[in-house]
Amino acid sequence: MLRLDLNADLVQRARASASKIADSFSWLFEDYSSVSIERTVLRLMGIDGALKDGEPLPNVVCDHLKSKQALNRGASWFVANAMHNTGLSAQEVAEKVGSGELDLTALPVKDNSRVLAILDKVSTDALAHITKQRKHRDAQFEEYGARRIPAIYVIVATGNIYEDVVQAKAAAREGADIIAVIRSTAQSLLDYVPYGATTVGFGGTYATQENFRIMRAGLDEVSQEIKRYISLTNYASGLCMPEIAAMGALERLDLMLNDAMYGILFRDINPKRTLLDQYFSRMINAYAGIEIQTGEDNYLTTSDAIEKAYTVTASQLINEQFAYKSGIKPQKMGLGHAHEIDPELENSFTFELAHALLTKELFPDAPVKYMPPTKFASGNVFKTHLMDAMFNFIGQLTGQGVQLLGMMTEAIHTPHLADRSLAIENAQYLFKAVKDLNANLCLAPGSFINERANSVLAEATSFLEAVAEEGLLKAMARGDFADIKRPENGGKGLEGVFLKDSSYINPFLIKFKTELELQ
Amino acid sequence: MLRLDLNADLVQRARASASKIADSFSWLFEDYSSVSIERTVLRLMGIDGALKDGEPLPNVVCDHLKSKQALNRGASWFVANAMHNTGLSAQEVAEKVGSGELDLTALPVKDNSRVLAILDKVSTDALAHITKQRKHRDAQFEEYGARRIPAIYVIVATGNIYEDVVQAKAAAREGADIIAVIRSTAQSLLDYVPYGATTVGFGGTYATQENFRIMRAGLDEVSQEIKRYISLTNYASGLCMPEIAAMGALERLDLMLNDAMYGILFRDINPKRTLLDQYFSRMINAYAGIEIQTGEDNYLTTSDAIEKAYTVTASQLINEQFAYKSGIKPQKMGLGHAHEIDPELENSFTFELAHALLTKELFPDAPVKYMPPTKFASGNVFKTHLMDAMFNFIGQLTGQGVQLLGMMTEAIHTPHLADRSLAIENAQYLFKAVKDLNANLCLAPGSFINERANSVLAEATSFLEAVAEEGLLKAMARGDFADIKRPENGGKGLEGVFLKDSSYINPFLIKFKTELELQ
Amino acid sequence: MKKNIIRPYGDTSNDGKMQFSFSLPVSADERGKEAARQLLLQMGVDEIDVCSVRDLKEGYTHFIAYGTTSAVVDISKIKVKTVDTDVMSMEETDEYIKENLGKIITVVGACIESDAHTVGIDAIMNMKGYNHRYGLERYQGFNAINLGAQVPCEELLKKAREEKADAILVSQVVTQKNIHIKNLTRLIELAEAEGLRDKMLFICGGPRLSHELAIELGYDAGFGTGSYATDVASYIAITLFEQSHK
Amino acid sequence: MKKNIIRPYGDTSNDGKMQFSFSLPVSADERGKEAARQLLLQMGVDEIDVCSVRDLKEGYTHFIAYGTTSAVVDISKIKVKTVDTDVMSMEETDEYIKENLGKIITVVGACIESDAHTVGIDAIMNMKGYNHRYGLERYQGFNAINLGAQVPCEELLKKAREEKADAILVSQVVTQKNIHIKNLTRLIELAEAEGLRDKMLFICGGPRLSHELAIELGYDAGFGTGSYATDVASYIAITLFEQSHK
Ligand code: B12
Ligand code: B12
Ligand SMILES: Cc1ncc(COP(=O)(O)O)c(C=O)c1O
Ligand SMILES: Cc1ncc(COP(=O)(O)O)c(C=O)c1O
Repeated sequence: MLRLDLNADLVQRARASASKIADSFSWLFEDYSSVSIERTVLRLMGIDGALKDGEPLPNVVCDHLKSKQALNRGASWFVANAMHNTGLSAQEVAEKVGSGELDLTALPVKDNSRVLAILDKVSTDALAHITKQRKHRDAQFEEYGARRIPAIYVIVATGNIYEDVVQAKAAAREGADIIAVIRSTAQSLLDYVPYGATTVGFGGTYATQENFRIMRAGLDEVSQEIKRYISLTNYASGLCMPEIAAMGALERLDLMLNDAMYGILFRDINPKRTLLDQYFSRMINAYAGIEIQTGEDNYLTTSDAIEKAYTVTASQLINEQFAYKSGIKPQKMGLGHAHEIDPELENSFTFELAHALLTKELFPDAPVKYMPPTKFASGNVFKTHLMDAMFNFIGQLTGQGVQLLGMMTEAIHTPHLADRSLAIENAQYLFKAVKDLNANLCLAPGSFINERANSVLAEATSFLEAVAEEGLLKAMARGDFADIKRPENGGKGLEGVFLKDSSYINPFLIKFKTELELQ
Repeated sequence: MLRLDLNADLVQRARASASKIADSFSWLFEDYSSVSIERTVLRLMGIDGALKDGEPLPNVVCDHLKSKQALNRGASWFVANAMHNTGLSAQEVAEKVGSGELDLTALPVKDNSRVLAILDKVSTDALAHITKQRKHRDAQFEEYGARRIPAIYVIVATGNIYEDVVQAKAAAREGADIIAVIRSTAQSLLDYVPYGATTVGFGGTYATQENFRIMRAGLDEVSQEIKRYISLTNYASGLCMPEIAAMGALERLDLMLNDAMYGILFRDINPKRTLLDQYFSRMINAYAGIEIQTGEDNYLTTSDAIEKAYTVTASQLINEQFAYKSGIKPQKMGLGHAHEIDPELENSFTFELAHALLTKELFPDAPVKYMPPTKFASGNVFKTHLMDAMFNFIGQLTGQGVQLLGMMTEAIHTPHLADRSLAIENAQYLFKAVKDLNANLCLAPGSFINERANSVLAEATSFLEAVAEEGLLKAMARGDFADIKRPENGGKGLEGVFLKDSSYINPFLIKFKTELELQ
Repeated sequence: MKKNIIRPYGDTSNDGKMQFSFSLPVSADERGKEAARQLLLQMGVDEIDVCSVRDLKEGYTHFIAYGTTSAVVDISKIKVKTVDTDVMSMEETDEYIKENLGKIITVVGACIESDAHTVGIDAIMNMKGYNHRYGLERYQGFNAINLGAQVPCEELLKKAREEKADAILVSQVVTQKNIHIKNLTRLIELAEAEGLRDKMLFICGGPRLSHELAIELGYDAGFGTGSYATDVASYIAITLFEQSHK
Repeated sequence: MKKNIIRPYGDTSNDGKMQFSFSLPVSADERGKEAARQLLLQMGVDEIDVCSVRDLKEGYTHFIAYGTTSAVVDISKIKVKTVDTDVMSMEETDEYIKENLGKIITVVGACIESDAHTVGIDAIMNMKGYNHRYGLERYQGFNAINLGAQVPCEELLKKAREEKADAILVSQVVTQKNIHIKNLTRLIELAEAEGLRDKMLFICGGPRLSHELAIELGYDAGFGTGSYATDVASYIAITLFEQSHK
């Protein structure tokens, strides 16, 4: 067995600092909410659909309350109060707000305990549905067997949900375990979730609840036929992070890209908005039994994989601590790592093996999300195919949880049908070839691999200690992460963050805390 | 370091049996010669060229003597006697025989000591030329540096020597260390070596002395430009085995495919003819400093690589012992091994690693010739490219001597220019990626790899013991090798083997024995 | 587009996407790249992305490209000649021969001329067979004579005549410079000259052969990659029976 | 063949050998294979060897093929538009600007519209540069303003106007459904409408862009894969100087 001899003191110190970093946000998590969180609550209450001009009803209701300076009490209370006043469903209430027939703040408070009872009923129903979805997933794995390790994860990204389904089904039949529907460019910066089935996206397909449903149905069909449960994933990320998490929970997605800091660093979303949204979205994921996947790979698409290896480790530890805060168990923490090493580097395989082992051993229970070569992928598809093979080799050798298959056309276009098929063939060949190789090997005493892993760990530890000392927000403002400066009050979406009233209520937040046993 | 724990007793027993097998042929080696050996002697004496109908002069002279029942004295004596009688050069003598003007057996024996002196002079001159070529090679390696390990070996096989040169030069510039000009189909069954530059071969280009010269000149040119000595190789194999060895020695080829048993098993050439020819051809190679390469890979193109792994080991040991008999040093024994494992097999990489380590450790000083996947190569070039990558991985990891690069179009056509370039790119990437990986690793105690290697060794040992007991010729007749039955007196070319007279002389054989310090 | 008119598929129906790889005697620069583009344009390819330009040295450059082809195929018009006889198991074939032909079928096989790739013909003929399917030697209904590698056409025909063969099986694996076409044509021409052509079935096989090509070359049937003794035995038995009833 | 007429090269001059890979909505059998062959035939390909047939499921099949193209290219007729200004080092460019222009050149750059791939434009503009070549920010002769990712065309033009920019640098990396063409066209049209087009150089770049395409879209220059700040800086400096002397 390949086993590192990691410096236990460093491990403990690094984790303690990461924990301190996460702990320092209780003021934000306790006292604030955001428009996206409120829209999420509305969605969970059953509000869906959009106005003729495409504006989704959750946004309509939320904006309505905001314009009346009433959001600080929480959107759910107003809707429930309206339900109580009118006897309508949440959806009907929202529609009336949309048509301008109803002013939620103009309704009397007849009986607050009835309103709370409505909230209790509505949220219980929603959570029951989510629980049903979770149990269905569990039952499917029970019936067809657990996911392989590493699981085969491929993307579809045609821009058209119907083409996506064809490609996804074909991939599933060829051996894919997880299908990711890549989002259209720039969706993460939309402060709403588009409505309905969509056929026009660029570089990906819009994440909409209807698209989730269509793809889930397609995959359920194949799952049954091939007797393997095919997981579905999307991005709970960007300005609508928690809304998409909720949509995923409702439509039985099984994993979610969901990073604590990605939006801040790579999408210039306001730090407070992002951290707050991730806190709530992760509770949804935790409750729904959805495996989160974090975005550490992104550091390496812009920075050097050797020089900045420690940023991956540091981010993994931070993501881990934030995930704990939202009730996510290690078994559902798909922490990110990426094979972005320069193929021209001598001993690239050896370096990468050190990094992959480090991730695996720091997070032995986590289904690590292992990302393929992208940065050094070139138009030479034959070479890229080889780089993907090395990636697959290491994924199997070190037992990463989820292998996001690289495509030989990575540098050219979003995957064609045959590209994906060849990628699956690549993975299946490598996985089989080195299946039990690990059991045959051990690290030589004083190996470079062990040294390298420990030195990355040491760098990550000092980095985390410095960040913990200074505070995450300050560190980000200074450009400590990915060389990108993100001031506390800069970026998109800060206007959507607000201080909660003492009367604020979010029935889901309360129930999640109880059910997930968060203090 | 990956190191097997091989059963030393088995190693010793296996080698002893192989040695016994080789030893049992002294009757053949001492008492017999063959038409091909005689033609070789004639070539070394300087006879070249062909009649108008294409019949090479060495054949003409040899057949002439044979038809006069005079060959048993050795062709060289008659030519030298004619030179003495006529004052002509060996070449002129041969031409006169060709034109029918001269009957070598009709000339008087004027002064045998003068004849012997001529033989001495002619052979000394030839050997001086060969020595010059050897020294030139050594000097080139001295100047430009030793060959990389594994060396990058690629084939050219256009059928046209001029196209071959273009492809060879391009390959050299891209990183190839060794160029093999593949022979046209069926040349091995020709009992003569065609003459001159050739442009029409199928699946390869004819091995002719002129073609050797053309290619050597092309490669010398590139060597100088890129400051890396590019080696050239061909096949001293088939019915003209020793002749081609001589041509290679004269034209400064650097390696030679030269197997003790390949011709018997895979070309149905008579066993005695083959073993005798290899004995003399290997002396030429030894004297010329040419690295021989053996053909164990061929077993695995027809038999299963797991089941028949032991046949490779057994043949390597036999080839080793025969090579010693001809004065070849371990450093010049490119024993063969092949990556012909079914890619559908679980743990194919692990199996192959065991086999590769076994070869490497049994023959630590030999520049093992490691052959790529061919049998399981399919028209799916992307998949084949991956299989070649695994092969390159193991080649570097286990430090094989010469990596015969696989081509992604192996199952389709002889390599196109781009195929070869992509193969070199594949090797270079892998070699670099896992450059020092071996130093990082060790085998886990009780590993499957160690077990597997020892079990192959054990099978090889029992097999060799049985063959040694029974005798190689009987074992071959019974089909013990490659499941092919080859009776002692069957196959092609037996009529070319003859018992030597007491007056027989072969000045080269004598000098080789002395110079190579063979008893 | 009509349903029967199809084009390649990348990620949108009939988007015509294809990948190309080829070398040209041009320099590895913008001019060379443009030459590559021109070549594809002439082949009816559009939206060309020459995504890799690799200097192969000695004046050649390798290109990898993606593009959109304007070519379409009408699948309703595709006709392929395939061996259409039923495929029976070894036992069924033996039974069939016993019942319908009442004799042992003699076949003579070889790799002809310069070709020494016997694995293919062995897969069909030898006892052991291939991929867990036994070869003709194991069949009770067949007398299978395998002459092996590099058999001159003359020798194969001689043997077939001597043995009064019902079928000749030829394998051709090496195809460089169309040597297989030359060899296969030579055999048929010799057979015709010797008056043997209509006395027995002529069957060829090899990885680059198809039934279509075999017919074109004047053979009765051709078998490509992935053929088994079961295919060949069934074909021979059924065809011999049908011929005897015409 | 004439020397200037070339064809692809496999292993014999002008043998026309090419490799193809594509998928078709057909079954993975002889019929499907024939459809693949027909497609290639229509593209002028001959001696077709469909060497791999892979079932992609859902009614699609992947083919790999080799064949001989009949297409030829006359290399004497190839014209490519390339950026032909000399390439100077950073120091030389700074010197050139000082001497010939006597002012600091202002450039405003961005990834426009939905595109967030800043690595390319950063490679050209940021201090750090790319592959050991510094970016424009490091040049003394340049005032380089990099607006980063997902910048609406309007915003980029506004900034350029405000800063009295000498050149606009646009990056486009995502090309799916030709979104880059749409975005680049939109920028030029807006610039024309606003009367900005002739006030500054319009330069675009990205892995799927060439100078040729840039010109076609109405830009002054385009830079593809492997461009460096040195190329762009030299081009801008020299072109501005030349324009000021027309
Ligand atoms: C094994 C092998 C060899 C072995 C052959 C051993 C033997 N006893 O057969 C050895 C090492 C000797 C060899 C040598 C050479 N080989 Co070779 N060899 C191969 C290899 C790796 C596999 C072929 C094989 O065994 N396939 C498995 C069998 C089962 O498949 P198959 O032949 O297609 O047969 C099936 C069907 O086609 C069909 N079938 C075939 N024949 C028949 C006949 C009938 C009647 C029927 C019904 C069906 C049928 O049924 C079979 C079962 O499904 C191929 C590469 C590859 N991966 O394909 C190269 C390959 C065929 N060889 C090649 C060459 C060039 C050579 C040499 C000429 C090289 C040289 N110059 O030294 C030599 C000389 C051989 C000669 N004189 O012919 C080339 C041919 C290129 C071309 N297209 O022209 C190939 C493609 C490799 C390459 N890319 O260069 N080779
Ligand atoms: C890194 C990367 C990312 C990073 C970007 C980080 C960042 N800050 O830029 C992240 C992870 C965020 C990302 C996200 C996405 N990406 Co992205 N990404 C890549 C990747 C791996 C490398 C691109 C790169 O950095 N190249 C290195 C630079 C230096 O090269 P370059 O851009 O070509 O620039 C050079 C020249 O072109 C030129 N140049 C470029 N711009 C300019 C401008 C001027 C003025 C000049 C003079 C020169 C110039 O000079 C540069 C230096 O030589 C490519 C795949 C690949 N290997 O190419 C995919 C790729 C570009 N991404 C792709 C996609 C689809 C996306 C997403 C849309 C996926 C999704 N739906 O989530 C998202 C969304 C991004 C968005 N909104 O635009 C696709 C695009 C497909 C297509 N052809 O349409 C690619 C090809 C991957 C794929 N096969 O699917 N990506
Ligand atoms: C954590 C995370 N979220 C989201 C995305 C998707 O990008 P976008 O923000 O453009 O939707 C990624 C892509 O890599 C990611 O890693
Ligand atoms: C030892 C040896 N000799 C010769 C050859 C070449 O084959 P042929 O005998 O057809 O020339 C090979 C090919 O693999 C070989 O391994």
